Amino acid sequence: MSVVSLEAELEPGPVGRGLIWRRARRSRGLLAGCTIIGLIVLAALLAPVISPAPPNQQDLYHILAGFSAKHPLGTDELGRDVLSRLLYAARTDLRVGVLAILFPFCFGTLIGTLAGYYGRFVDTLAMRVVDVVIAFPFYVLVIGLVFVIGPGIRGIYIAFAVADWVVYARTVRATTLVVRESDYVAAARAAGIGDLRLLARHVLPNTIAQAIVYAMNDIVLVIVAVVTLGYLGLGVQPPTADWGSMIGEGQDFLTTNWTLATIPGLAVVVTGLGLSLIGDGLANVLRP
Amino acid sequence: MIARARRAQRLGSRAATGGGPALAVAGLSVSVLRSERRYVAVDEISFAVGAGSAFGLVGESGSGKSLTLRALISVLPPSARVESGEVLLHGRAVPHTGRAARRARRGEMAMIFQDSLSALDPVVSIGAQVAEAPRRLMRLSRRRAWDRALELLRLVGLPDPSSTAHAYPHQISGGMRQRIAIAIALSTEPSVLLCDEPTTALDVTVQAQILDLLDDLRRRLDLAIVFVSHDLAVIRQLCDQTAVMYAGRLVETGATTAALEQPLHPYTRGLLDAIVDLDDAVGAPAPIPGSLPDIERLPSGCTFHPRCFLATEECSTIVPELRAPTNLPETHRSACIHRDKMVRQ
Amino acid sequence: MSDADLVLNRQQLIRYGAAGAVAIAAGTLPGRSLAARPRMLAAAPKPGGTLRFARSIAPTTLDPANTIIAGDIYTLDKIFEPLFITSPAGKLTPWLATGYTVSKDKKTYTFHLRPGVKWSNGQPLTSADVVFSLDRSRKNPKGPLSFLDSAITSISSAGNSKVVVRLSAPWAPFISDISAFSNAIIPANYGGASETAFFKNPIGTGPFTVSGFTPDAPSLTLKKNPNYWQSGKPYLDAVTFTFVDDDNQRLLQLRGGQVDVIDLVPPSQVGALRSASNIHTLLSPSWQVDLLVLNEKDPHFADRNVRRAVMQAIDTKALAHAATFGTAKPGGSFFPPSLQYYSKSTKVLPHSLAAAKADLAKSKYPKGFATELLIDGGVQKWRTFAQIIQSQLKPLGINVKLRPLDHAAFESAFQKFDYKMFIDYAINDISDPDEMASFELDYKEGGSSSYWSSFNNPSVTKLVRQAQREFNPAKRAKLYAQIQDAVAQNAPFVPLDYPPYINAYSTKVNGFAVNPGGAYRLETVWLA
Amino acid sequence: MLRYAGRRLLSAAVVVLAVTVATFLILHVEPGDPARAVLGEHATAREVQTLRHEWGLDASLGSQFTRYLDDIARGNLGRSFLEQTSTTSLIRSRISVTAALVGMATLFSIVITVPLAALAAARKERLADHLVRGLSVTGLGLPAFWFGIVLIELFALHVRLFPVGGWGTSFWSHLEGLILPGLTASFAIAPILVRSLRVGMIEVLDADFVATLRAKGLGELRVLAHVARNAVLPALNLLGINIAFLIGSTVVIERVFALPGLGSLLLSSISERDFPVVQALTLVMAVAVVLINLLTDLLAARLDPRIRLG
Repeated sequence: MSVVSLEAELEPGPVGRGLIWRRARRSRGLLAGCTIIGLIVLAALLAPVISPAPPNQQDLYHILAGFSAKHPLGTDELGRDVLSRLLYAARTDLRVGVLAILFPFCFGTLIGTLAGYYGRFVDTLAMRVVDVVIAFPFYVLVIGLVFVIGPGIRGIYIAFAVADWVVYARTVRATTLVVRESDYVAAARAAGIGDLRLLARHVLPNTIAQAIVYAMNDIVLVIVAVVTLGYLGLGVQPPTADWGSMIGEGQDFLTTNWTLATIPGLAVVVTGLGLSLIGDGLANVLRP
Repeated sequence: MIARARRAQRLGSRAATGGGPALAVAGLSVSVLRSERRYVAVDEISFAVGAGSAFGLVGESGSGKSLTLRALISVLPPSARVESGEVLLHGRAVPHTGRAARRARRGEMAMIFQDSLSALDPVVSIGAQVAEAPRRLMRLSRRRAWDRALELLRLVGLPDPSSTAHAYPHQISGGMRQRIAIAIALSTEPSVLLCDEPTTALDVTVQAQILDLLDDLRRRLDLAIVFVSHDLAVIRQLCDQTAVMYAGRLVETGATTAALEQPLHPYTRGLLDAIVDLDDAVGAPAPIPGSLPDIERLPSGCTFHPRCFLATEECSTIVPELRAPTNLPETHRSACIHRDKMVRQ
Repeated sequence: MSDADLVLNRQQLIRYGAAGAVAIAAGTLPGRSLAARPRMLAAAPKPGGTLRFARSIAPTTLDPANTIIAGDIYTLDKIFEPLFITSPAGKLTPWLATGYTVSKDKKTYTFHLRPGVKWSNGQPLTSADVVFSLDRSRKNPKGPLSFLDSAITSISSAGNSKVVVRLSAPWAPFISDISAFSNAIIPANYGGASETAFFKNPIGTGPFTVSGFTPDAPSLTLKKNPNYWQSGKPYLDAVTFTFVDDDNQRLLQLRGGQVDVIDLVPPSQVGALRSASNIHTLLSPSWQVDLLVLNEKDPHFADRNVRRAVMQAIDTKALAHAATFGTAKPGGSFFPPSLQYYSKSTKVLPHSLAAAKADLAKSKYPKGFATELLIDGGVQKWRTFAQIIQSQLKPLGINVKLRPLDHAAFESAFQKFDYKMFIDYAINDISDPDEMASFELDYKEGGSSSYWSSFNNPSVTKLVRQAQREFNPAKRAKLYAQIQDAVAQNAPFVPLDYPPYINAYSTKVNGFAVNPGGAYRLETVWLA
Repeated sequence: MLRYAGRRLLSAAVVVLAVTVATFLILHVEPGDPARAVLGEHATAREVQTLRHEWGLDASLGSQFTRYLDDIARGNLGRSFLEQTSTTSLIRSRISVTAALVGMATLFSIVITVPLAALAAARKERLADHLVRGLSVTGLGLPAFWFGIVLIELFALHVRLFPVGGWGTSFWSHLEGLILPGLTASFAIAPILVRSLRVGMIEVLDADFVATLRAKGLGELRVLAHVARNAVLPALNLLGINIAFLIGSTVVIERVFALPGLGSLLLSSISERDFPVVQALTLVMAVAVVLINLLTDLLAARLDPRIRLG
């Protein structure tokens, strides 16, 4: 008869659906994260209403102006209103950020789980492919992509699809290796549960936590990566506003008008904060 | 024996700080946080254990006995908290939480757990884990701490200490792991050893060896042992004093022989009847009806009354006190208003 | 802006503190050049010391005849010297040659070598060295500027101190061509060493020497040439170049006192630098013009009216003010103002949206069209220019999509005419304007199909070739004025602005000046 | 252990070869002509063609690649188009800079990650946890050049503690010049490691042996040390991957601090299509990345005996 110690509120093994929902509602972190991201999405949707001026309207005789009533956050190097561009940029960045990591997240986690669970041949093959992708110089790949599919946002999705899944694969593989050894997976396998069901019901819920936490960071990495990719022709094309390019354009003025790069930077940080709260909240909820 | 000699020298220093039993618990209550609300899981527990003697704490799973032990050695999980009561070592009260609590218990109290695999650090060698306390807490040099560890491993009966010391927990058997857990506990030279069902996960033969080891250590090192279990046979073999716990409260306390031969509480009687008595071929085991109540919805009055064959009207209103039946010595008490009826049977 | 004001500034700085001075500086200083600013107290130069110079591009070779990269040119021109050089004011100045005589048919030149000039190893400079160097440069199949010497048929020495050069036909830009860095003089047969060994430890007539040159090294030290022909110079004992390609980092190293001089100061920092009391900012006019080139192979830009509409829609005054922070003059003629025969009265099409719409109405695309602007994505300045042009053409209904590419992909795109519009800069390497005129307008002979615009106007081409043979300065000026008018009216490309060279140096540096070609002679520099 | 390392080195060779082939193909397919880049705009088609022939670029792709392979076999990594020198000498002078930078960045990121992750895990959901989260997200959101310039302004200009930039000449000036760049680079990696180590440590904190440790009377720091060792596995993997990314992305750091490393050479040689240098650099970086991954796996097995080296 096993001693039911009071801390283990749950029976070991998979987490029931009802329980996830109850824990999700109670986790303060998750709630805070959702409110932050919710506010940002709201600001993005209301951009046309809130922003003082059209985001691309230039005023070449009032460039780099300080904070004022007309321009609450000042103007950039082309005299465009920084606040308006900040709000419109939220639309592009959240969309690009989330879409760019979807494929890497799913594909990487799948490969990582399979490699970690089945081991031997599958594992070696997968990990060597991962090594090739990691070792490949990202810039050469990006320039090649621009040539093949031309500039624009499509390039970002493909660049990240090709290069970013490796992180998920390696992280998930590491945790799968450990979970595979645990007692309840052995017990479930002994009870005759098929590999597929076992992977989905028992292995994945335990390994997904690390992947989710990384995914939330990854979205921020995508938004910031738009800067370097933009120089090489990939990603958001001017004049569309996006935080990454605003930070990049602000680089030259960091010592004179430091707010130009810092404000979009802080916008990325706040988004990152919201996402990381959600990431950790989800990880806690899903943990058995 | 090296251990005895050192103990004598240490004993001298402790004796000076005041007499009284090695471990005394007065009115200990512990609450647990469950979905934003607190429930009392351990309610006003009091008992004492003298040096060299073994005290049994018996009860079904979920009765709060394991939580009690964790409260005594202040390793409660974040969701649990000591509400009231005192823990005294040699008559001196020790704080419940924080750095002071740990310092006060160092060299006084140690604990071993049920699942020996998960109780040991999987990535550190056994020798290192045993030598850690002597090295870190008693400032012994690396060499002398390692020797102390080998000595302890020999003390707990390991055939080849030096090779075991270099192995890792997942590489050795359950029984051997439990001996190592005991060695680790002894490495802090405690005077009180708390055991949270250390033998339950072991098969019978190994179980007996561990119990003999504990009994031998108790006498040789003058240890006060608190042994938590749901297995009355183990308690009878090891402990001279016993307390029975039900839903967070002590329902019967006394000498083991008295409590287990002439139980003064219906719950203890029920526990005894539930055991398959090998030599009594005729009597079939009669399990206690119903199941342990959840601490969130405890019955009123005497919490055992819904399952009690002696239950009467008042049982659901009066909260029984833990005391001896009329004109009997207070050495054997029961928390049941019909305790006198139990005497007659 | 007289010098007195600058001194006043420093006193005001002390009295009002930095903030006060910035307000004053921003308000009073016009956006024009601070060049040629006479020092108030003309103290005597103090010899000695090492100049620490942070430059943006590292040298890859010191061979004058085999490079066109800025990092190489501005290093080797301290070691090797041509017969003539261009002074900071943009004038041709006799250097290793004291002068020349030319035959009546303008086809034979005799150069007189400066007496007493020695190589850094003490050997005397002879006519044989000059013959060897010029022949090596003009016959080099891979030489980026060997086309400048295409008019030369033969070079021979006449005694030790005279060199005779025969041309295939009269060639007005000849002396300017000779002053190009690619025609710098090196010892005959590399002074007996192998070519690679020579350029590792070069022997030159210049003010400095270098030993053990390794390409792409993080830093390079030039030592004083003891045998330099100008006695008493160079004042400096040595110059240490460090190569820092990040603009901010160069500036921070100057402000941190880690270096004395830096090049390529970003225009955005010029305003802030004015308030730094111990740093002086020098804007020097250059032979560079930034161009928006229109591809006449594209049906839209084959139409002259469309090109004129585009030229008039772009407000170069606003563009220069915003994108270069007022450091560059707005575009007008396709010749930069600092170039010889620049005509102030060029009939430039003034910026006017109405006139632009009128011309567009006369074109085949009155309602506008969609097009694409190719730029080198890695350069911040071009990204800003592109977005300004994009928004200034919108009112005409011309919707411009930007196509930024990395440097090499960008170059190969426009050189294959795979573009509709693209932005790049044109630069003259010598004082004579023929290089720019023929390269950008002579469709067949210029070598780049009129700077890849495919602009082919026979009358303009005739003018360009005529100017190459015209020796009378007044007549040559009139010819180039006509050429500039024709370009302004036909708008094969839109001159956007004329960016100056911007250097910054600590106030203890004196005698530092930059010629319109971007070269800075360091023998005149001394440390206070 | 040795047999496993041997087998991994063999598969590493395959990986490096695959990377070389991939880079070779993409480079030669991409637009941009190295001969034109060297000769400048005025060069005529004939001149460009003579140079391409001299570099062998006019041969078929297949023959170019076979020639390249046997060059590598003989240890000759080719000569740079742009600079009249061998690629090996270019790389040799710069590899120590990048290696030192990557080493310093890894050191800083570990020194920053472990205490912060431990603090966040021990004080789960309390103020310290959220502060650490805010700090690490700031590290992610703001780019390297932002931190670089702020650090320079603070520690090199106002307080002249470190040089503004540059690599310096003596060993000490190298070290001095690496502090700020190393710190800046670690701001990019540390946030990801902190998050992963924190989640790992929270899971381990629930394990029973933590109670044993506390019962032993060990201080909170010692307990967290044990917990960190158990939770380090996923974070170690991330560190392995991120060091690989760091090698590729030292470009920004080297640019901001004017360090003559491989990163800036890679970017300039790509933009000038200096094929031999790009290929040589890719080869060197691929070998480094594969070795680091092998090292991470061996370290993981060393740290966690339960992992059988498959």
